[in-house]
Amino acid sequence: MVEIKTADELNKKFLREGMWPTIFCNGCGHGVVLEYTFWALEELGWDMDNVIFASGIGCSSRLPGYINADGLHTTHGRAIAFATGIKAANPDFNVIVFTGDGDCSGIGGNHFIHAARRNIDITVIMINNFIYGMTGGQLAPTAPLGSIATTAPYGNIEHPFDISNLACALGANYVARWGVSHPYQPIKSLKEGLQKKGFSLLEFLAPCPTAYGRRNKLGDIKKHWAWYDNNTILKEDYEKIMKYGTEEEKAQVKDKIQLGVFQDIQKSGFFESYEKLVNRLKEKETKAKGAKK
Amino acid sequence: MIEFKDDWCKGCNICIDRCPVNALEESDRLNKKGVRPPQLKKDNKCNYCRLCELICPDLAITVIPEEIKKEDKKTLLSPIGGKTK
Amino acid sequence: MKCKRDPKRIREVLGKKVQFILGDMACVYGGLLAGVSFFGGYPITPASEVAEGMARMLPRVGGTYIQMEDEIGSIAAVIGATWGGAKSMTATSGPGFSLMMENYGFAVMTETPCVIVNVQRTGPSTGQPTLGAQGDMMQVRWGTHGDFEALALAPSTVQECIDFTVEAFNLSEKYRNPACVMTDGEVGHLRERIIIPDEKDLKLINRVTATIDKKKYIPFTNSQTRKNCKVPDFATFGTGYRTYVTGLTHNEKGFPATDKQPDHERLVKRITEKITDDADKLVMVEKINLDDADIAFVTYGATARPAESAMEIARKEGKKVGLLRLKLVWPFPDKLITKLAKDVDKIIVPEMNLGQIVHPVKEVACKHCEVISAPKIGGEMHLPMELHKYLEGK
Amino acid sequence: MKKEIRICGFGGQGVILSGFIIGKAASVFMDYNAVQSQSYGPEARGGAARSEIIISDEKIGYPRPTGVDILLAMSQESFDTYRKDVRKDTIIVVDPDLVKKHDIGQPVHKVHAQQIAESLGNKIVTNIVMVGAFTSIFGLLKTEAVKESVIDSVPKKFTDLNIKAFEKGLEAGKNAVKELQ
Repeated sequence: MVEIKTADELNKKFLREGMWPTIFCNGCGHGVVLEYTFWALEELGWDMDNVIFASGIGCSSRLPGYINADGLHTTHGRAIAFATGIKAANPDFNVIVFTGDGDCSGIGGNHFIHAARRNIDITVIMINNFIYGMTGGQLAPTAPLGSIATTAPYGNIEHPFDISNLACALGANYVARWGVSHPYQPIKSLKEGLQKKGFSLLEFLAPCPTAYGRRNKLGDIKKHWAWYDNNTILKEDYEKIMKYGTEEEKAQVKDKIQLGVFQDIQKSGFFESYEKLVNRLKEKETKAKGAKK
Repeated sequence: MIEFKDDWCKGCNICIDRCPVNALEESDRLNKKGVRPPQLKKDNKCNYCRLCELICPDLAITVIPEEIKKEDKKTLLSPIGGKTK
Repeated sequence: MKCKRDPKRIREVLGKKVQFILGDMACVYGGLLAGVSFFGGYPITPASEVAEGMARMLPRVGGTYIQMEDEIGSIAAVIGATWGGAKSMTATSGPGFSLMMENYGFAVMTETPCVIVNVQRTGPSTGQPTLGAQGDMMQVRWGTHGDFEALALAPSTVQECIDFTVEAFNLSEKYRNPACVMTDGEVGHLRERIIIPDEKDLKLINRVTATIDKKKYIPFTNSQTRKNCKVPDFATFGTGYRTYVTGLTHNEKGFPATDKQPDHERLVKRITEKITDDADKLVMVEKINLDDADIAFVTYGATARPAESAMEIARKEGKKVGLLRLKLVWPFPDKLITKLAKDVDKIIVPEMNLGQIVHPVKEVACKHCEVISAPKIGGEMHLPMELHKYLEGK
Repeated sequence: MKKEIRICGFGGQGVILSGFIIGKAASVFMDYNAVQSQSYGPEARGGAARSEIIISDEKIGYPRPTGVDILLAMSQESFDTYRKDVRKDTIIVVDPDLVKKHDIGQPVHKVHAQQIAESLGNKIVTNIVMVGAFTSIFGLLKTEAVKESVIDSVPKKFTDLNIKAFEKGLEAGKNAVKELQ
């Protein structure tokens, strides 16, 4: 296989003909996540006939439409449940779910929780832009306190959902959160998550200049992208500062969103366990037959 | 060199903003969306770090280091605004 | 598809040919005989025994059972599994069926074959969980939003729970539309003798999969391999066709075409017409004593049993009473009922609800004869003598 | 011919299983049609449980009993609840240790099912003793067919115990009939 070196070649391989450019707004982070995913898949060298994408409703959920692969664009919040079925029908598939913060942690929260708990062998790429973008900027469960949305015109009073933290608590095998402005760590992390057996979650903080930015004094794309740099911190740095830093330094990073790999464990995935169960039943039956004879 | 697919560009200028050596600028060209896609400055220190290529939300930038010969192939993907043919 | 149907193994797991089993369990047997390899479900009375049976038997025939987090997830996983190449089903009852409506519509729109066993109970809401009723006969037809056609069978006996589950799979695979087995708490919790059909007597229909050249394949259009067939060929995920499947209005290639009126009309007309075109061929009824009947019961499911008893009592008294039992309730046999209405003076429609199927009967019959609804609610079947009273006029 | 059988007791006594065995004996091991239905839900666990079987040589339409030809009761509460529609000619069988107040002005067959089961070492087979008693008292089903059905329906480990219980039940049934004569 010829190794792909440029974005042009990458696009020719992974994009569905005639679909690009995207419907995404100017300055939106979704396309970046898609490209990172392409690079990760390219480096893994997987047969794209065996990579199946599923998505729900929302901006993120339009992504499979741009990918030259089998894709199931489903109902709002249900993509993970659909993906569970796809994987069950053929555990050889690599199943990737693109979802958004509203889709995954709002309407689809329960499906997310249980797929993570069951350790279903799929990769969920959740693009978190703090808002319901496609429907025009309504309040999302991940929206920071005080942020403005069409349905929170006086500022959000609900505490935001930390979905990565939740996934860790549920015992997902791989959990990581990244931004979109620095490519190399996320691509490496995507590779790890995709290869991981069991449930992996990759959360991406992605700017939404139109629905979120304009209402939250971040309408300027550059300013919006810079907000993420100023308000995030690598998990390792955060921990170090919290341990060794001065009070002033601690106060500075206290409210920043941490990025990095939060969990990387090797619990057996659902389908691994299911196979073991099937084999156990087989053995038992063979033994019983032997005893009869 | 850097190749820009003009009609894929939506004009966010993130590439210009993020270039570590400040090698990009808005061009004079107008694409069919009415935005000015970026271009390399005449005088630039581009070191082919590929950051612009990787963070372009619309996959419109391709960085081709001088040592790689560019194949003169047209992309299969036709830019028609996210709609099907 | 990973799991291949192994007839010998299925029979080994099902056991003896003649058994005395629950109606719910019979749906499990029917599913296994049809070759189901994925079941996603959520416990609900009175349908839980279907899930329990599947949990016990599916791993032994190489299939996968997952207890999902709710009914929405169940039907979602079922649809996903179908695209992954499985024959898949779920089972539920009224409240769960209500939750499934969203993705029931998704299955219609994306032309995904799958089977829902609905062991009906009553409502509104949680109603009477342990008791049977025929609460969802209209929900299955009209419950999800938009225009669609339903495929719904109603078994009256435990044996029919097997036969109709197999038939539901056949219809579903043939038309690429979800099909429902509309049984109820009465039949579901009844034990009767069943005879497992021999392999040679099982006529299984499987979806026609895409074989055409990958560049020429069009996923959502008339079949490319069969003439005059509005059912598209199915490209299982992983077979290289790179299909995009969406619940949005899509063009023939499968891509969203949400703002285009002609695309929507073309799509929705095709997915309804593929069934309505065949409606006359699809009639499945049982006719008893109709040749000389003045009064006819039009009935289905559990209610057909007391109706038949009432008819027998009346016949012994010399009354000319007949019975038409709908095995396939949807699509509704319009022409047949119209003809019946011309032949009889009165049609009585007994149902375990306040009147659902009586409406389509009235729609086609009321010009020609009197149509009376004979409802009974509260979780009890009609007593034969209760139905007998309708023969006299109220 | 159509016969309607009702078995009742408290939850956990195996009322449903006995109905299942009788229905299976009639329809799988003999040529009758049979349907068995049961009370379901909370009442089947704590309170009075009920299992009903219809046996007929014709097709069975309405699947619930409209009368009761034989009533078997294994608890006072269930006896009081489910004896309301017995006719004068209904055959009644009770375990007199469990249904102490059974004097209702018509003959009652007394089978000490639980005592017999305990003498066999396990109270759990009380229901099978009742099935045996039913077989000899009612006389509709062949002993062999019911026995086959018992063997087919209980866990393999306990086959012997259940056969013993069944046979003791047969005998107890015969004795109960004699007592009434």
